[in-house]
Amino acid sequence: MGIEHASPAMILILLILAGPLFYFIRKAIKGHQFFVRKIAGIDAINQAIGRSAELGRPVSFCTGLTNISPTLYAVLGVLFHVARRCAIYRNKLILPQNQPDVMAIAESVMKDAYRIEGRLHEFDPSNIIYLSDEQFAFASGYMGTIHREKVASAFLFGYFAAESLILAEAGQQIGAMQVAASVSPEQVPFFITSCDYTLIGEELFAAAAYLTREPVQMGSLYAQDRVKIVIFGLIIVGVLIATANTIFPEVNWINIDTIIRAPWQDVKAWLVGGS
Amino acid sequence: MTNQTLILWTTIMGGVCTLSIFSFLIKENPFYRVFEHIFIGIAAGLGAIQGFRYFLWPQILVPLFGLNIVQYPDGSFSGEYNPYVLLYIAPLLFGLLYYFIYSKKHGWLAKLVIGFSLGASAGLSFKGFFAEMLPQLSSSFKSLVVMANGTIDWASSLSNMLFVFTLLAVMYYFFFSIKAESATAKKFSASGRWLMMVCFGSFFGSTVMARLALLVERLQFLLIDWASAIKTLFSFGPPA
Amino acid sequence: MNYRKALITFFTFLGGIYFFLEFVLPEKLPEALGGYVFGMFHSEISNGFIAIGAVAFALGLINLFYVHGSKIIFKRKGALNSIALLVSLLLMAYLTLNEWISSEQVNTRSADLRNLAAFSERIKGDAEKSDYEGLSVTERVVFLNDALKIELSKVQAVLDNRESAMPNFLYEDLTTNLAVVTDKAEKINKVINNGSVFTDFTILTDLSTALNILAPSFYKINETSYRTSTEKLTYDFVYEGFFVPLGSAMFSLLGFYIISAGYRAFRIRSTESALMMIAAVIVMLGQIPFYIYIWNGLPEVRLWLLEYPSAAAFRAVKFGAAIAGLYMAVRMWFSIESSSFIEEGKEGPQ
Amino acid sequence: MKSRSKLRSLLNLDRRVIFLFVLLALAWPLLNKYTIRPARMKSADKLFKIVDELKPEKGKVAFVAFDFGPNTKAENASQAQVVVEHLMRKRIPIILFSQYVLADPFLKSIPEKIKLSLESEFPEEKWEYGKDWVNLGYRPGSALIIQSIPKSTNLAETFIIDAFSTPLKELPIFKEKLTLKNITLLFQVTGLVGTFDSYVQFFQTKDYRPQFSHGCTSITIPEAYIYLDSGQLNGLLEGIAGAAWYSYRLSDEYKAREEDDAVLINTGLGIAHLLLIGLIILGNISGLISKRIERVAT
Repeated sequence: MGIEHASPAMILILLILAGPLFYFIRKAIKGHQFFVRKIAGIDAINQAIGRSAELGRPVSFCTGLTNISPTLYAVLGVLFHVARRCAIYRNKLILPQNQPDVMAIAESVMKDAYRIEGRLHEFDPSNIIYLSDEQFAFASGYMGTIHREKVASAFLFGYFAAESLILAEAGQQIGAMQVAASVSPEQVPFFITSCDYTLIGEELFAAAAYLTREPVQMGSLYAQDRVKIVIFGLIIVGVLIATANTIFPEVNWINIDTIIRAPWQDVKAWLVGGS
Repeated sequence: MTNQTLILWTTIMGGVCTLSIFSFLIKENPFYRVFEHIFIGIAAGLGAIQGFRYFLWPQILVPLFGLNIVQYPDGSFSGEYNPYVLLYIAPLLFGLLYYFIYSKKHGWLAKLVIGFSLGASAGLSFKGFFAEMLPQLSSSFKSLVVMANGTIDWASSLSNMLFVFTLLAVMYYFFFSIKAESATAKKFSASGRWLMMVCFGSFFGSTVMARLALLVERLQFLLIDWASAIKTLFSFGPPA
Repeated sequence: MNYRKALITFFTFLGGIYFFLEFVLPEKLPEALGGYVFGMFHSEISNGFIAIGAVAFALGLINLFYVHGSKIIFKRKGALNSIALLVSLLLMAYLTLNEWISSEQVNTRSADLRNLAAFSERIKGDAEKSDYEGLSVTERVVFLNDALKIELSKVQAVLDNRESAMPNFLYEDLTTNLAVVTDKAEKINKVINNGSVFTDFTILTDLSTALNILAPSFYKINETSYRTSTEKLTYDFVYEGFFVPLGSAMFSLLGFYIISAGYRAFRIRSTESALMMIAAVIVMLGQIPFYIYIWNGLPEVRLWLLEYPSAAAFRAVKFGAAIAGLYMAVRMWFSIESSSFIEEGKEGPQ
Repeated sequence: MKSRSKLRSLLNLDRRVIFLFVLLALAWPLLNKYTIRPARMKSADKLFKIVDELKPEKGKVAFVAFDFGPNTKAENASQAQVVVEHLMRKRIPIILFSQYVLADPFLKSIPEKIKLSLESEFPEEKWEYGKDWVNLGYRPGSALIIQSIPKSTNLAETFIIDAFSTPLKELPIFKEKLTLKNITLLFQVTGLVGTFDSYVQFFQTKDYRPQFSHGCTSITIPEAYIYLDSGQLNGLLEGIAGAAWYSYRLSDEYKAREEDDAVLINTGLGIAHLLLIGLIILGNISGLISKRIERVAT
């Protein structure tokens, strides 16, 4: 059935999830170094910016159809890093945009990057190009813009829908080095066929942590892994319960998801009755 | 301009627009560029008004100005003005802070509304997380042994085993902070990557149908509707 | 922490509080805590949140006018295209606004009839109320009678100058419905003219039901004649002649690109690319009519590939993204970023 | 040397040549009206069975959401047409709705088109707006609108007017007080990612959930499967192939039915698929051969 309000177990899970996050962030701030495996796509980000600096051609950073959401926050972390590098190399960075409110946020992030590198006076607001909030008017504007600007490297980060292959092919046709990161898995195959590097699902969220090695982001990344290990275990337990329930039907253990869904009254009854 | 000629010209212009976009397949060219700019212009003009017409006007401004209250011929009113509606002024003014993005000195004010919107989407994502994830989690608890009236149904059992294996292998591949030293760990992670590629290949294959379907529809339009419209245009005969 | 960052962090946290509590708190707080139902004004509050984003719609327009306006003024490369963009923007905005206003007018004409119906119901309702002190029933019915004459004459005007293009049955419906209403109106008029006190309330209810039948058929005629008006036809011409085909043509480019991308990328270079290719080919073969000539089991294999390995891998990626998204939401909500871009950056080395 | 350069040109055909091949592969069947029996789609059969078993009962309606625009018309419009036609043949009242502004023209044109073709097939029967279907039109707010529907105690009050600004209270379908419990079937057609999720997450209450069926573009088929598997979805039309098979089933059931172009489109696509598979094979073979030549040469 639908979930309109949290059951006790869900509130418990939220509290439990918050534990590792704050614990590992504090540990990271205190200077603890975490091991993090290499992700090819992320090293390519700096390579791509360097390449466009050598060729003296612009970089494009597209946030696709991402609306104001946790995904946008992760994408802005990468944009912040890319914008700082472009400010240092004095490289033109264009931002084709799809939504007015997201554009305002992206512009404020880019300005902060130029300000931190002390290059605010070189920030050119006309590099923020609002195309359209209609999916395919946006795609057609993107295609034309990067072909005319002869972009040397293109970033496609965030939430994409069907237009993903159009954006990727446009970059591929002009020989741009492309790094893509899609939180929508069904667009990943098109980025794989048309881009040089593709970050998949949560690798997008990890990108900012990798690039900046900031304690908060590293701590959060490490905490995420811990939670995934718990879910990994939960799946194994759940599968074993389901298997046991099929082989010995009379056992009939309650599975994990029913426990999570148990409403307040059942939990109270269980606590009181100890059944 | 009779209705008939208008439909004729709509079809003709539709064909010209389609050909302008298709011309990009050869090379970025002026013919494409003009229609790209027209497309963005039309979409911006349409979007601005539609956003107003379908949300701001009916849901916020009409109740705010009491336009939904009718005055009857005898001067009495169909309903009273609900003063709580005035609370809508707060989000409207607060939303205007976005426009401070353009001011050098007060740029930070825009960050108030930006933060607020980010916070709102964060608040929403807690329910979204459970509402979407819980059914997925419970349907991942697939029994490794599937019974079909007494005997083990090997086909489904093996499929379930592969399902669980793929799920765990792909999750394992995405662990960032675990060194996969042992041989089995490396193979397990590699198999996660391979199975993910099978998934992406299936996605790609299942999408070819959708993309070609669109192209078929556009070609149907060009080869049948547009072609006959051009014929009538030049032959000045009645539309076919 | 300067006051600005504190304010930004506070507003960010404020943004999330309502939806978080709406989810965490049960439907109805237990009696001990006052039994308050938290989500009572849920749709109004949700509208408030949507309004914040909706107000930002002009940001896009400002950027378009700024970028393309400067190209035109300084006669930079592409100025001609920028003119084309701004002209089509203004033209489409005018046409869409015009279309909206004229369709609103069509609504108000039939709404006036419905308001009269509501008024006659109101007269009857108030009369039955004990605590009602307003105008007497007869005085209000006089007002009703005058208003009725004006509205019915408008309907009659439409009937008098029929448009040839209009289907006839619409006029017949309107005439019959109008006759029913006029008959009720005459009864009321007779009572008013010979100055007696108005008592028979059943006429009011009959009048209201008759008016509520007349309104939709009056709307149908206005709406159909509006559909052939110049505003609507020009709007449709630009919408159906430019906007829709440009969108469909853009989308159909994918038909070309997916085949060129498949041809370029599906080369056996590594196990991964080979696996991806094989899966793609099997799924493609499984959903086209020609599979019968290759192997009857292909759709089954396609289904199995989609249902088991693909669904599982897709779900694993979603699990990871969901947890990462949840953690990002928590960090976003509490603004936990050490050198976050949200705070006021210090001026770097000049 | 000459043979290797010829092969290298085969290895990477210029993309414009490939575009030309695609054009020819699709244009030829269109011009010659050549059709083939579509592939069987089990999930489409599931949906066909659900709709076929629906009985017209008092106060029971189907809620149909067109969340698609002109861009995914080829697949979604065909899906919307076949299911709305089947519902209309079974006399199940339909409430049409959309979260996508560009769906408006389809909300208006599709039921009218089906009404005309059904009335020409059954001259003595009538299908009327307000009785057989109601069009609520486009409403903004995506997830926020969807999650307010289950909470509504009377849909006529939540939506107030239809797409033609007629108050819902006056329409025969809304004579009864309708809530989520009166909706026996939800059928949502979309090419947009995200609109489907808001239905999955919010279109239910704690104790009632209508049968949920979905028409998706081929791109979201695999994602729809995880919802089919978890029981959140009871029936599914998989892209144009699903629509073509459903249309084939309808023609099989109702012999006098007017042929729609779902099956014709489906055939053209089959040929284009074979082109891609051929190109992939060609690309790989020429790749292997040129590698062998290089090994021989060095």
